[in-house]
Amino acid sequence: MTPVEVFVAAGADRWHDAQALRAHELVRLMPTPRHATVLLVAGTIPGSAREAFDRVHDQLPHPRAVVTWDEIVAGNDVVDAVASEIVGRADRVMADPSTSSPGRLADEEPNDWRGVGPFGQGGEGMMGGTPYGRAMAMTADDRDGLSLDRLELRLGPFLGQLPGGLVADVALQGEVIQSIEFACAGSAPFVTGDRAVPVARRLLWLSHALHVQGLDAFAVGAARLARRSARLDDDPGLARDFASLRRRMRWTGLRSALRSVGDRDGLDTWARWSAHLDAIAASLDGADSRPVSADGSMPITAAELAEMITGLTLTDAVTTIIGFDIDVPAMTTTAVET
Amino acid sequence: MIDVAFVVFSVAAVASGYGVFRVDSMIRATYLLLASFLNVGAILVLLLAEYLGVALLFMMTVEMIVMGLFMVMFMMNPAGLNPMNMVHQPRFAAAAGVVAAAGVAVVAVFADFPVAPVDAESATTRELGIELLGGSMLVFESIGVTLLATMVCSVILSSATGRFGDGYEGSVAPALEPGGDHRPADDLYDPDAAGGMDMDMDMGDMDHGEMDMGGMDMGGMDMGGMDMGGMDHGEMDMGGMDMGDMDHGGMERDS
Amino acid sequence: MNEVEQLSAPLAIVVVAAVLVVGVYVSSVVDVVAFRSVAGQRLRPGSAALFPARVAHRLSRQQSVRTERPDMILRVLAPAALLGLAAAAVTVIPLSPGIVVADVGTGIVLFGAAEALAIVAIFFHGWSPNSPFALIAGYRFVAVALSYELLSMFVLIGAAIPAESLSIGAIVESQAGLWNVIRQPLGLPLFLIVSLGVTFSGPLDLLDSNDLAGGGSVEDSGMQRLAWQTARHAMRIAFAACAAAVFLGGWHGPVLPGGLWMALKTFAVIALLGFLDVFVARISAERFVRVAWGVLLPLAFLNLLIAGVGAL
Amino acid sequence: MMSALAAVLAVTAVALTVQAAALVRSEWADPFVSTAPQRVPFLGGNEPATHAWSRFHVRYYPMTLVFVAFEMEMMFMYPWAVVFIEEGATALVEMGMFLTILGVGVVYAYKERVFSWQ
Amino acid sequence: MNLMTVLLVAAALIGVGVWGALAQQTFVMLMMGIEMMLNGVILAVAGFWAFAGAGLPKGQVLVILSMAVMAIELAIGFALVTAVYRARQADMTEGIGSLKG
Repeated sequence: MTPVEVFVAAGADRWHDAQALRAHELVRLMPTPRHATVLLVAGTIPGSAREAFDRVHDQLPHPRAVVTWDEIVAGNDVVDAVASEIVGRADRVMADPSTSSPGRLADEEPNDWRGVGPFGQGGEGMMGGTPYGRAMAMTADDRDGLSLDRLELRLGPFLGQLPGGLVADVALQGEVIQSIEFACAGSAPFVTGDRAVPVARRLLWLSHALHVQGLDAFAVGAARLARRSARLDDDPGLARDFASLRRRMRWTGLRSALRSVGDRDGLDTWARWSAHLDAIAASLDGADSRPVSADGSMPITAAELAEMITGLTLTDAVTTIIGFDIDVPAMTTTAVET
Repeated sequence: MIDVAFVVFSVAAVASGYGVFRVDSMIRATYLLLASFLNVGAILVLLLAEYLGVALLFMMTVEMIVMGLFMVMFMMNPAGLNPMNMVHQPRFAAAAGVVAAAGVAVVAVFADFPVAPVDAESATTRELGIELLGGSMLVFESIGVTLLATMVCSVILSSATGRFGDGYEGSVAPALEPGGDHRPADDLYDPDAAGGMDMDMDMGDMDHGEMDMGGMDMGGMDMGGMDMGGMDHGEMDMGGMDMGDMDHGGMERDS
Repeated sequence: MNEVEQLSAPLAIVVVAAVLVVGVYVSSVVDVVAFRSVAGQRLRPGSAALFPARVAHRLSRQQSVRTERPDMILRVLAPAALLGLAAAAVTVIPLSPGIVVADVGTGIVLFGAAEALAIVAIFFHGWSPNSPFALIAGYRFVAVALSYELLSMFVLIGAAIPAESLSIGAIVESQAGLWNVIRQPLGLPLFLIVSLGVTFSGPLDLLDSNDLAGGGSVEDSGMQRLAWQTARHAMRIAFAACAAAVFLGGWHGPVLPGGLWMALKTFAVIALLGFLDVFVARISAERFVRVAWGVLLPLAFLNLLIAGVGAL
Repeated sequence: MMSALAAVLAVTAVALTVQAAALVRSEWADPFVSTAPQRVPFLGGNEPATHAWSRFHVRYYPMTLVFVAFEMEMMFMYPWAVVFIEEGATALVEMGMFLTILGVGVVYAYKERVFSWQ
Repeated sequence: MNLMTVLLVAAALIGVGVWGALAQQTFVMLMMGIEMMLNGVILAVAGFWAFAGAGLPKGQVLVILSMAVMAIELAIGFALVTAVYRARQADMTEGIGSLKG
C-alpha cells in the first residue's frame, strides 16, 4: 500500500495539527500541489485567502479529491480518522477519474493576449506588452552594481515550506531577497514571549522544520512523538525516544547546515533550534512546558524578521523563518485584512 | 559508413550553428551552439582524434553552460517571449560571411596539400601526452600562466569589489563627457544618459562589437607575453579604452 | 582490455536496457527501505518491493499539468536527455570480465562528458516550466554542479594514473592487486560527494528541495514527474557502477563470478547513496561552493599527488 | 574504437528517444486539459505579476569565469595521466608546476571572495 | 570524407560565425559568433592533422591551443561585458523605457 500524496491547505489555526499527518504511514505531505492527489483543507480559510485557496485547488493535477478536516467526526484519534478518509477518497477518485474535483476558478487567461500585438502573442516591442498573458520583469538596482531584472512575488498563504497563513511580498534578484514584507501590521508579534506552548505543538514545529531541511524521514519520527505526547495519558518512554531522535539528528549535519544562518544578536538558527529542542526535552522530563521567551532571541515582530532576512538567499530566508516557531494564530486576524 | 556519419554530423553542425542566430530564446541559442560543438566533436572522432573529439564534448559543454548563464543575464527578453529581430546591416554581414566561407572553401578546393593520413593504429592520446611533456612542454606551461592571468583578469573585471577597489574602477572611461565616469547608481535614472543609450542601442553596438573583438585579441597577445602585474593593467586599460570608444560611438551619432 | 570483443549495437542496447530497468527499480526500492527504516515505520517486504510499480502506475494515469508558456521542447528534452546520458555512462563501464558494453579507449573522458551534459539537462528541467521556484533551483544547481565537476575529473584522472589508460576497463584491471579505494583513499569519498550532487540528493538536494516547494520539480506531475525520477535513478546507477568499477575493483573478487561481484559492489554503493539521501540534511549552495573550492579541491589535488607518488 | 563509440551513440539515442516518446505520448493523449488557473506557477496560491524568465542575476558569475579558465587544464591532464608512469618524475614535476600556477589563481580568487554570492 | 570535405564544412562554420558576429547587435551574441568561428578553426586544424599532418602530435597540441583560446576569450569577454554593464548600464538596458508601449 503506497501512501497517498496530500497537499495541505491549512488555515493558521489548524496548521500545526495538520503536520501530525506526517506520522501516518498511508499519507505523505507533499511540498507542492502538483505532486498531490488529495487536497486537505484544515482550519478556517480567511476570506482574503479564498481566491488563493481556489487556485491551489485547481493546481492539483487530475484526478484529484478534496478532504475537509473540520467535517470529519473523529473518534478518539482525529489524525487516524482524517487519514483513513483521505485514503478512501483517493482510492475512489483513482478508480473513477470522472469524479475528479472540477476546477473552482473560471478558465480565463490573466491577460487577454491572443492575437494582440505584431506577433499575436500579446507582446509589444522588446519587453513590452503581456506576451502569453504576463508582463516581463523589469530591471532594478542591486547591491552588486548590476541592475538586472527583479521578480516580485507574493508567497503564501498555502506554501509548503512556510507556516500556514503566512503571506509575504518578496522582491527577488537572482535568488537574493531584495525586500520582503509580511502581510500583517509591522508591529504584530510573530512570537509572543510570555506564552507557554504545549510540547505537542513544539514537536509538530520540529517535524515541519525537519521536512524543510530535507529530513523527511526524521520529520515522520518527530510527528509520531507529537501524536504520542498529545494523548493525555503520560507516556514514560516519550522522553527517552525524543532523546534518541535528537541523538540521531546529531549525525545529519543539521548543525553545520544551520550554523551562522540568520544571525540575530549573537544567536543563529542553530541556537534557536537547540533552544526549541531543550524546551521540548525539559517539558518531556516533566517540567511544565517552558514559555517561548526562554528561547533567547524571541519574541520577534514581523518587521524585525523582515529586516533580518532581507539580503539573504531565499533558502536561508526560509530556514531563518522556520527557525522561529512563528505564532501562526497571530497571523490569521491580519491575513484577513490583506 | 564513416562517410554517411560524416555527412550527418556535418549537416547537423552547420544547421544548428545557423540556428544559433535565428532562434529567439537565448537558452536555445546557447545550446544550439553546444549542439554544433558536439557534432564537430563527433567529426573529430571520425578523424581518429578520439581523445580530442571526446574531450571537446565536455570542454564545450561546461563552457556553454557558463555562456548560457551570461546570455540570460545580459540579454533583455532572454526567453524570446517577444520575437526579436536584433540584427543590423544584415546584408553586409551576410556578404562578409559568404566571403569568409568562400575564401576558406577556395583554399580547400584548389590548394593541394601533402597527403599524409594519420595511422589508424597509432595511440594518439599517448603520443599527445609525450608531446605535451616533451616537445611542447613550453606551450603547456605558458598556457598555464595564461590561464592564471585570465583568472586574475576576469576576477578583477567582473567582481563588484576587489583589492583594486570597486570593480568598475579602471573599466570606466576617462571622462569624455563631463561626469562621464559616474558611479552606476548615480546616472541610473539620468534622462539624457538614457537618450544616449537609445543611440547606442540603435546602431552603436557595432562599435562595441569590433572594439570588443579587438580588445579580445589584444588580451590574448598580452597574456602570452606579459607577466601578471603588467597583465592586470593591460586588461584594465583595455576595459577603459573599450568604454572610451563606445562613448565616441554614442556621441558622434548624438551630434 | 583490447582483446574484449565489442558487443554489436543491438546487443549493447539490450544489455544496457536490462541494467537500467533492473537498476532503477532496485534503486527506488532502496529509497523506500531507507526512508521507512530511518522513519521507524513498519517495513513489509512485499509492499516495499511493489512500491515503485504502484507509484509508476498511479503517476502514469495522472494528468501532467502544463505551466504558462513552458519551453515544451526543453521540458521534454530534460528527462529524456538525462536518461540518455545515464545510459551512455553505463555503456563505458565494464560489467564483468570480458563484457564491457563499449570498451571506449577514452572511457573516463566520455563519462565526464556525460556528467557535464547531465548538468545541462538538469538546468533545462529548472528552466523549462517558466516558474520562479524551478528557475531558482535550476540556477542554484548549476553553481553546485560547476563546483563538483572539477572534483570528479580529478579523482577519475587519479584512478587513470596507475592504469596508464583512460579506459575504465583498464582501470579495473589495474586493480587486480590492490583496489583504488586503498591506493587512493580520498578518491571514493570525493566521488560519492559528486554522485550525491549529480543525483541532487542528501546534502546536495538543491534542485528538487522542499525549501522551494519542490524546486525544479515544483510544476511536474504525472508522467513528467515519473520520467524525471526514472532518469534521476538511472544517473545514480551510472555513478554507483562507476564508483564500483573505478574504486572498488570492479569485477575483481574471490570465489564468486566477476559479474556478481560487480553487481554486489554497485548495489552497495546504491544503498549507501540511498541512505545518505535520507539521512543527511541539505546545506546551502553558497556554503557548498565555498567548501568545494576551498577544501575539497585541495583534497582532490592531494589525492592526485598520492596517486602519482604511489604509481612511481 | 569506432564500433565502441557507435554503440555508445546508439544506446544513448535509444534511451533518449524512448523517454521522449513516452513523454510526448502522455502530453498528447492526456485526457485532461490544463485550465488557465491550473497553469499558473505555484507560489502558495497567488499569481506572479511577471514571467519567471528574466535577466536572472546569477550570484556566482565570477566563480563561473574562474571555473572556465581553471577547467581548461583538464585537456592536459588526461593525456598526462596516460603517460605518467613511463615519463615518471618529469611528469610529476611538470604537472605539479602547472597545477601550482593554476592553484595560485584559485587562491587569489578565494581571497577576492569570488566563491561567495555577490 | 577527405581533407577537402572537412575543410568545406569548416568553411561553412566559419562563414556562419562571421555572419552571426557581424549581424548581431549585442556583446553576448557577438561572442557566440566568435566561438562559432573558432569551432570551424578547430575542425580545420583537426582535418589537416588527420589528412596532411601524418598525425603529428603537434597538430593535436594546436587543437588544444585553439580550445584554450576559446576558454580565455569566453572568460575575458564576459568579464569585460560585466564590467562595462556595471560601469554604465550599457547595451540596451535603458532603452526599455522607450520601447515599452
